[in-house]
Amino acid sequence: MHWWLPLKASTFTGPIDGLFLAILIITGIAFVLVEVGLIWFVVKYRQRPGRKAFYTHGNTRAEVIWTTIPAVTMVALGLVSNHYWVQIKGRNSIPPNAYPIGIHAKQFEWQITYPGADGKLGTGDDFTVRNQLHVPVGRPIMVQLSSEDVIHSFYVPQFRVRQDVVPGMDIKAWFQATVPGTYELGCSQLCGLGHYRMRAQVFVQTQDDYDAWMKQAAQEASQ
Amino acid sequence: METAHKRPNYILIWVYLAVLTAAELALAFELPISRNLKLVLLLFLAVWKAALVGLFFMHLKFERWNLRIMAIIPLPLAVIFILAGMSDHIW
Amino acid sequence: MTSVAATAHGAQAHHDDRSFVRKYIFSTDHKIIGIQFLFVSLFFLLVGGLLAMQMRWQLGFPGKPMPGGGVLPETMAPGGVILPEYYIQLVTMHGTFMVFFAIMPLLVGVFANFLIPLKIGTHDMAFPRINMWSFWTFLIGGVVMLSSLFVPDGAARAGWTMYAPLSARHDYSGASIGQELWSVSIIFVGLSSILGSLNYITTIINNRAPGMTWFRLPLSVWSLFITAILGLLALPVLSGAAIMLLFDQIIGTHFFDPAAGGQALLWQHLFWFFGHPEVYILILPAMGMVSDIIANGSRKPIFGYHSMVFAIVAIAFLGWIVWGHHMFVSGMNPTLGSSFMVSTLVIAVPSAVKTFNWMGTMWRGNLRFHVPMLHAVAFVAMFVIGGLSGIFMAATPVDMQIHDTYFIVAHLHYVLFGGSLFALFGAITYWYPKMFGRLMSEPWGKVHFWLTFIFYNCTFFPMHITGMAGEMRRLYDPNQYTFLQPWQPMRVFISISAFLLFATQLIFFVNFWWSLWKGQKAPQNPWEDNGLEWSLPSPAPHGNWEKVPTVYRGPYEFSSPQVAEDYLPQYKKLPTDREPARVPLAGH
Amino acid sequence: MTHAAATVDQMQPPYPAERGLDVYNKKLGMWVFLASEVMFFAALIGTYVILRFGATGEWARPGIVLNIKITAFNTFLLICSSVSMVKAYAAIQDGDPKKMRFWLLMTILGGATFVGIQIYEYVHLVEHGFVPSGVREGSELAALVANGTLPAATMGLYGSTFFTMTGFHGFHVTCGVISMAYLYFTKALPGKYSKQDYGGIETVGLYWHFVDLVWIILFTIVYLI
Repeated sequence: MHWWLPLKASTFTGPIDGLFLAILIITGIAFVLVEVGLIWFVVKYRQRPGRKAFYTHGNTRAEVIWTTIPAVTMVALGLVSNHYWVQIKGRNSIPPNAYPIGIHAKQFEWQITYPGADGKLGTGDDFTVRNQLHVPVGRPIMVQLSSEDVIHSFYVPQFRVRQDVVPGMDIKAWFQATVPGTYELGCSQLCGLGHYRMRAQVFVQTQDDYDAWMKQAAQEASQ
Repeated sequence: METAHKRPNYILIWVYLAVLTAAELALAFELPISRNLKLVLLLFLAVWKAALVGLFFMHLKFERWNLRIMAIIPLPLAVIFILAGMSDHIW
Repeated sequence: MTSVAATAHGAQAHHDDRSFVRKYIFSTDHKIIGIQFLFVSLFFLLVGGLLAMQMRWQLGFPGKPMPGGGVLPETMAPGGVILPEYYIQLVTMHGTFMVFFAIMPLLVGVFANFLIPLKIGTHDMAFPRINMWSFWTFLIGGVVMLSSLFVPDGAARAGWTMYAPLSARHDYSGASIGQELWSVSIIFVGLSSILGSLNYITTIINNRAPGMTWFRLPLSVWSLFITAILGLLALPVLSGAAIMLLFDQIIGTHFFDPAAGGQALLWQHLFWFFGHPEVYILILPAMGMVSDIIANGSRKPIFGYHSMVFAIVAIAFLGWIVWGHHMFVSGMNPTLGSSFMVSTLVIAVPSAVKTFNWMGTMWRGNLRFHVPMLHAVAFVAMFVIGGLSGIFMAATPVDMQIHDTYFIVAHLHYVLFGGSLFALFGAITYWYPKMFGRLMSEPWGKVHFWLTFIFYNCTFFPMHITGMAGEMRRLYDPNQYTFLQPWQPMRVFISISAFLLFATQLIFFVNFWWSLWKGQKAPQNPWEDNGLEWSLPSPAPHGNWEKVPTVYRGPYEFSSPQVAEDYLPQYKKLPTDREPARVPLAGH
Repeated sequence: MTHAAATVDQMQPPYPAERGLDVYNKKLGMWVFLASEVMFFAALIGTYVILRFGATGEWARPGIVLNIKITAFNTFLLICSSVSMVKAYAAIQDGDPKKMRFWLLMTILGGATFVGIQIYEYVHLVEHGFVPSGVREGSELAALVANGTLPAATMGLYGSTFFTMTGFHGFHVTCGVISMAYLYFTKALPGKYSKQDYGGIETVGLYWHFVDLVWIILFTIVYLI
C-alpha cells in the first residue's frame, strides 16, 4: 500500500506530482489558517454574560488584502499549470519521434494494435492483442485512441496519464514510461455494467525485451 | 397604464420585415456569391429582422435600461456556449 | 385593490376559511408550498441515502449478501448480493436524487419559497398559482424518477451526468424504460425550476416592503435571488438537452450517437453548461443562509456586507464560464482547457472572500452556539476543505491524475454534504419555529450535529487518500485492480462510517417529526434576530402581515450601540429613523 | 394594480419599496420567462450549429428537402400576425376594445394557420421520406441520397435537428394561440380590457413577438443556409 500518489513511472510524474505538492502546500496554509482561526474564535469569543460584540461592518483594507492574495496566487498557479499542461496535452505536445500504438476501446475490453516491425500503424504488419499493453521504456509513446461504442477512459495511475476515449473522435495522447515493470490500465469513465472489469495489463519493457516480445507476438497473431 | 413614448409606425416595420425576408430569399437562392459571404449576409439580415421585432414590437427601444439588460443577459451566454462547442472542431 | 385588501388582513384577525384542500394541498400560500417542498425533498433525501448505503455495502463487503437485500428482485440482487447492473443504477440514482430531488429543492424549493416573501416583506409570491405549479411539476418529476426504480429492466444506469452515447442508446446501457423515465423526469424538474425562478426574481425585484432597498436585503435573499437567475438560465439548457436525449432514446434522432454522425462531447457541453451553474445553485443559497445564521450567532453585523454581495454576483457570473473544467481530459480542445482552468482558479477568489468575511464576522463577536450556529460554523470549516480540494482538480495537469477518482467524490461531498447539507440542517432548525410554531429539540440537535460531524469526516476524508492512489469512481468492485486491493480495509472503514452517518440522520428525522407535535412552543423571535419574518407570530399566518412592515435599516444590526439589547430588528423604528420615501409605481 | 386582483390569494404591498423595474409583475415575469426561453432555444440552436459545424461531411444544400416557398409564406404570415398583435396592443392603449378584439382575432387566426401549414409541411416531408432519424429507406429522398444529390452522412443529423427545432417552435406557437384564444374568450369578449388595464394583452404580445423572433432566426439558419 502506497500512502501517496502511486509509484512514479513516467516522465509526467515530475511536473504533476510537483504541482500537486505545491497546491497542497498553498491550500494547506489556507486550510490551517482558516481552521485554526475558526477554533480560536470559537473558543475566545464564545458567549460570556455582560459582554457585547464589537460593532463593526467591516474593514476595507483587510478585505482588499484577502481578495488580492488569493487572486494573485490563483493567477500564478494558473500560469504554472498551463506551462505543464501545454507540454503534456497541448496541441503540439506529442514528440515527433513518438512510437505509435493504436488502442481501440469497446465494451469491455482494450484492443491494442502494435505497429509491427516497420514502426508504423496502418501497414500490413500491424497486429492486435487483447488487454495487453506492452511499451518500451524511455521512449515517447503515442497512443491513438478510438472507441467502438461509448466513452471509455485510458488511465494508468503510475504514468499519471488519463485521456477519455470518445467514439467518433480520433484522439492522440502520449507518455514516456521510465520504470520497467507491470502496471494496470483501467477504464475510468463509466461505460456500462462491465466498467469495473475493463482493465488491461501494462508491461513496460526494455527495448530489447520489447522487440523480442513483439516478434513472438506478431508470429502468434499471424497464425 | 400610459405610454410616455411616441408610438412607432408598426406598418412601416412590417414593410421592412417583409422586404428583408424577400431579400433573404433572393440572397439565398438567386445571387451567385460565395457560400461564406452568403452565410454572413444572411445572418446579418436575420439579426436585423430579429432586432426590429425586439426593439419595436416588443418595445424594448422604449423600456428602461434595466429591463433591456434583463433581455440581453442570456445572449452572451448563448454565444459563449456555441463558440466553445464549435472550438472542439478547429482543434 | 379592494378584493385583495379584503382577504389580506384575513390572516391574523379573522379565521382562514379556505377548505383543507386549498389550504394544504393545492395551496398557493408560499409558506405551505415551501413546507410541501420540505417534506417531499426530505423523503427523497432519505431515498438517496438508502441508495448510498447499498453502494457502500457493495464497496465495503463485495459479494456478501446485503442485510435485508433479500427483498430485492433477482435482477438486482439475487440472494441479497448486488449485481453490477444494479450497482450502476445505485450510483446513478443516488446522484440524481441527491442533486435534483434533495439538495436543490431543499435549498431553493423550500427556502426560496419560505424565506423570500417573509424576508422582503410581502404577502406572497408575485405569481402564487405559478408557484403552486412549480411544486406540482417537481412532484411529478420526482414520482416519475422514483417509479423508474421499479420498472422491469431497472433505473437509468449511465451516472447522474448521463454521458452519451451510453445513455442515448439502449443497447449500450442495457436499460430502456428507466433511461427514458430519467429524461422525462428531468424535463419536469427543469420546468419546475424555471417556474420557481421566475417567481422569485419577479418577487424580489418588485415586491419588497417600503424601505427594503437592495442593500438592505439579507444575504440569504441576495443569494436566493442570484441562484434564481442561475436556475432560470441554466435549467432550460438541461431541459433542452434532456429532450434531445429523450428523442435519441425514443424517436431515433442522432444528436449524441457518433455511430450516426452525432457528437458525444456535445452532451457533455450541454450538460455541464447547465451543470456548473447548477453547482452554484447547490451552494449559494447555503452560503446566504449561513451568513444570516453566523451574524445572528456572533451577535455582530456581517463583516463586509457589500463584498459578500459582490462575491455572490462574481461567483454567479464566473460560474457560466467554467463548465469546461469537468471536461479537461474528455478530448475537448486543450486550448479551451487552459482558459477554463484560469476561470476556474479565479472563481476561488470570491469563495475565499466569503470565507474570510465569515471569519471576520465571528472575530470579536459574542458567539452563541445554538444548533443552527454549530451547523453554520461546521459549514465554513467543511466548505473550506471542499473549496480547497477543488483547486487540485482546477489545475489541469493534476486533474489528469485525480479526475474521475474518489478524490472528486470526496471533493463534491465536502461541498454538497459538508457545505450544503450542514447549512440545511442549520437552516431547517433555525426557521423551523417560523414554519411550525415549535422549536426542535436542542439537546438532540446537538447530538445529531456532533455525530454527523464526526462520521461525515470519517466517511469522506479517506476518499481523498484512495482517490490519490488512483481508485476510480463508479467501480462495482475495485478489487479487480491489484493496485487497489490493499485499500480494501479503508473501504470497509468508509462503509462503516457511512452506515453510522446514515443512522445518525435518523436522529434528525425523529427530532423533526417529534417536534412537530411535542416540540416546545416557539416565541415570536426565538433567536433574537433582525429579519422581518420575526415580526410575525410563530408559525407565520396566511398572508403574512395585515400591513407589511416598514424597513428602517440593514438586516445585521447586532450589538448596535443605539440600543441596549444586542439586536435591532429591521422593522423597529427608533426616534431617529425617518420614514422611507414612498415611490408611486409608474404606469399603474 | 387593478389586474393584480385576479386571484384572492394574490396580495401586493400597498406601494413598492423602491422603484423595482418600474414594470408590473406580469410583464416583468414574462420578460424573465423569455430570458429562460432564450436559453432553451440557445440549447437547441446551439446543438444544431455545433453538430453542423463539426459534421464530417457536407450538409444538404437548402431547397432540396424543404419546401422553401410554402415556408416563406409561413414566415410572412407570422410577421403579419406579429403586426396584428401589436395593432391590438395599440388599439387597447387608445381605449378601443372593438378594434383590439379584431386585431387579436386576426393574430389568433394567423397563428393557427401557421401551425396548420407547419403540420401540412411535416406530413409532406414524412411522405417524401424525411423523418427525425434521417431518410426513410425506399422513399423519394432515399433515391436522392443514392444518386448523390443529398449527402448520406449528415441526413440523420439534418432530420434530428430540423424536427426538434421547428417542432419546438411549433409547440410554442400552439401554446401562444391557445393562450391568446383563452384571453380572447375570457377577457377580451367580456370587455375586461380597457385603456387602464391591458396587462394581459401586452404580456401575451411579448410572448408572441418572441416566438416570431425565434422563427426569424430559425427560418434563416434552417431553411436558407
